[in-house]
Amino acid sequence: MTPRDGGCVEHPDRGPLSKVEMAALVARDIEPGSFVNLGIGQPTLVADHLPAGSGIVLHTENGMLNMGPAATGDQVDPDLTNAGKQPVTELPGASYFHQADSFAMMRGGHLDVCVLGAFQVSASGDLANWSTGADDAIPAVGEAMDLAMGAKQVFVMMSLFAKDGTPKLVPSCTFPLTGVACVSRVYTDVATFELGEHGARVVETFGITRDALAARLEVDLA
Amino acid sequence: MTPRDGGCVEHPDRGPLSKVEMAALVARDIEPGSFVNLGIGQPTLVADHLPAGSGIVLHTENGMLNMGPAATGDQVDPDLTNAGKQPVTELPGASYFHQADSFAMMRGGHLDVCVLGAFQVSASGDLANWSTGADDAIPAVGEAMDLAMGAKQVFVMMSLFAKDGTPKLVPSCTFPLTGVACVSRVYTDVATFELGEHGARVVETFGITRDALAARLEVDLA
Amino acid sequence: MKVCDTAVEALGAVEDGATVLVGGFGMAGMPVALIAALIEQGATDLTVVSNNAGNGDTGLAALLAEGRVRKVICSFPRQADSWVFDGLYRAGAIELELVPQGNLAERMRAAGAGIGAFFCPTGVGTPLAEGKETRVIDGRTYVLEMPIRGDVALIGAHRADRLGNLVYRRTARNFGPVMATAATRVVAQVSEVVDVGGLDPESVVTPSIYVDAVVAV
Amino acid sequence: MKVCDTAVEALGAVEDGATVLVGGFGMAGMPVALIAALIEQGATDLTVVSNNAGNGDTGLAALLAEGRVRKVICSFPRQADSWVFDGLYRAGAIELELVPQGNLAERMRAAGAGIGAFFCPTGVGTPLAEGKETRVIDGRTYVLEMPIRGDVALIGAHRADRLGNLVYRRTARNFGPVMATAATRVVAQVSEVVDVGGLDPESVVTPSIYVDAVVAV
Repeated sequence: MTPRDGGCVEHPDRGPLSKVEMAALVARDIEPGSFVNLGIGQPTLVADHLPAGSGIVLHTENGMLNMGPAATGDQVDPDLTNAGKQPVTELPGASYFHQADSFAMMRGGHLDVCVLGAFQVSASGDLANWSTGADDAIPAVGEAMDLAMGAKQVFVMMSLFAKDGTPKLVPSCTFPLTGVACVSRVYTDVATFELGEHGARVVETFGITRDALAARLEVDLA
Repeated sequence: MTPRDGGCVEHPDRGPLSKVEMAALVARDIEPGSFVNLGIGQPTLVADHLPAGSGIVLHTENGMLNMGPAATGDQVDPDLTNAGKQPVTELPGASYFHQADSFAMMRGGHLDVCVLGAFQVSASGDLANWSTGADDAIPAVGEAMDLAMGAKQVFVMMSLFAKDGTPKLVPSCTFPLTGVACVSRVYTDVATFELGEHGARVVETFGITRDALAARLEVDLA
Repeated sequence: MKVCDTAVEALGAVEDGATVLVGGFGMAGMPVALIAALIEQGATDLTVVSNNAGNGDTGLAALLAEGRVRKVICSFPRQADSWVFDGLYRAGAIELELVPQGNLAERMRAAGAGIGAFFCPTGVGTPLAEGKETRVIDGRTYVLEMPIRGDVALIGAHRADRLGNLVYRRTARNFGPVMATAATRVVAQVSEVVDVGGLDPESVVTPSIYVDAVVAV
Repeated sequence: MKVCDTAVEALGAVEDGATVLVGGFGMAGMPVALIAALIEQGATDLTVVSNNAGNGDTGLAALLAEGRVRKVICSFPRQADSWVFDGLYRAGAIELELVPQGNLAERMRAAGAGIGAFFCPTGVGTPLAEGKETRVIDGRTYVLEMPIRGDVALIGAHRADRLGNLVYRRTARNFGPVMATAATRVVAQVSEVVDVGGLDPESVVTPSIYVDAVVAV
């Protein structure tokens, strides 16, 4: 690895990262003892990489703390699911609560970290992850806006470029917003970023240099 | 008993009523199956007159439904008190909840009746029962304002005249208000009243005629 | 509170044009028998408030398919198996008010708790806050949100006692306790009705005051 | 979350000028050992938020008697045995913000739930709403009420597990669960700390996320 200006570390021989590798990176950056909500989809993979004994507690917004891994076989219980409506398990020390209490927990700023997917993130931390604004789309928002505004830190996991090559880290989101200035870190297949008032800072790159990356993005990198 | 204009019933041979007799009158007028909060002091006496099998459930705002009678002897438990901080008992089918939930229950209009004491009640149902406005008094409000605004019906129990002979049912309260237009019935030692947009209507008198009563009050009786 | 023998009896009268709160998150806590009773009962022009807008062809989806729902207030209508809603929505045959999930819960809580309106951080700066009053309080921007009240709430719980106290099971608790506070009439389907005294008073989640009828299914 | 051996260790650092939420309704749920630790710890110029303003000469009354409290936010300071508060108040030595009990609870809940402010029916037209913004919503008048946040909350519960999940006992539950959501640091005194898994997940009232330290006394 090569340290660069702004503290960026380049990993030219490693990357682009798989979803599993990205999940491992996110897991590495979550403090022991944190209370964490993992969004539906890719972020769910983070759970597999949380170190044993870290004391990290998972929240699921449908009303539970200390959610365990996916349920299999006889463990499956239709009354015990995660926010993606998949059967899960209960760890010792769990608790159940209703929706108003669950979202009070989230919106009151009690969760340390939530990890979300995204369509776009702006350099100032705006998040767009609930609607592409397509005319014929059936809109659905779920918990996205509550998580974006509620958790102390919002981490995003996404590929940095869409299938057509368009960057998803942008100067300003063109898709409908989920939340304003809420994302603090972005984990992608080719780089990780810290966002803040200073704008976007590259923390690490994978299989690409910081300069090559900068050339492909329209955002000014701090 | 003698029915009078406006449906008033005079009981010339009975009254003034004792506090216990007033409590029995209030109890008579509470519908079976009601959820009821009895205020601190005199209203507590109402509990002794609720008919067995009425299905009336008592709420205490410190966090309980289906409160039972006062605890005695071995029943006394410092963790189980009523709103007056006296030890009470638990009836089968009880439930416990915290203060925000208890007052949500009250303020959300879920209680059928609350019974309160009063310093003054106006003919339009304004209630003054938390402060005499005396300069050197230590103010305290507790649950009075929440009960006044929250219950579907607010009944007041009080003597109709203060010790100095001043009426406590008044055209307009001079003491600081607890709630505006919230009292629907007033039970006193010499008469009971229904209050509403029409003003005060005498329902029953005890040991005094309606005319003699009207002469002692400054409010116009409907 | 009435313990009923059938879901239709528990449901009772529902008027055309009523607002119906329907519990459940996906199928967990979904009051399937009560929705079937509502289909049988016949009320139409309904507004349904629920987290999702039906799955597959049964339950809420069946009610929608019968053309009985004018408007859905929900947070997540689009699901892999929400084809009934999707079709109605695309055909312009159903109205949708999309509400963030936390706002949905908190707006019903407000209705149940006597709160007239509240300033909420969720949705600020997004299309779902457009046209709504905002205010900066202590340097943070909030949107004013209004209560959501139901004429009737249909909820799925685990056990009831004969007074109507309810306990739930695991994440099937979800919207039930909040909806129970927010509707004029509250009907619960449960797995079992136990005698008074059969539930631990410390563990009751929905106190009996909120419940009008229960049916064991 | 830390399981501590002493109340002083559990209490930890409290800064001068801090806002301290103190649970209990009368003596039920009163965190007596934690208040004693606060007296020992020495922080002064405190704002105390509690339903009452101390009974007799111990607990909260002792903290007041030490001159350590600048302001009390409470609903019912005047009691038969509130002579310590009464004396300070009459001497002009303590500030009082009198809050209806339901507003006290709901304002702390709002702080814990991320609500910026809420319109509330209690107190409308009374001296306690003077100077506050009002609004008519659907024909009813409401007063705008602001959140109450604590730097630290001291609560009394019944049992904790080693993660900090709490259960309460009977009406001693009162303000504990709400205060636990509304303070930066939450400390609970309990009768017993049990192993993880020793509490029924359906019956936990305060989930572990809210609790920073517990001590068994």
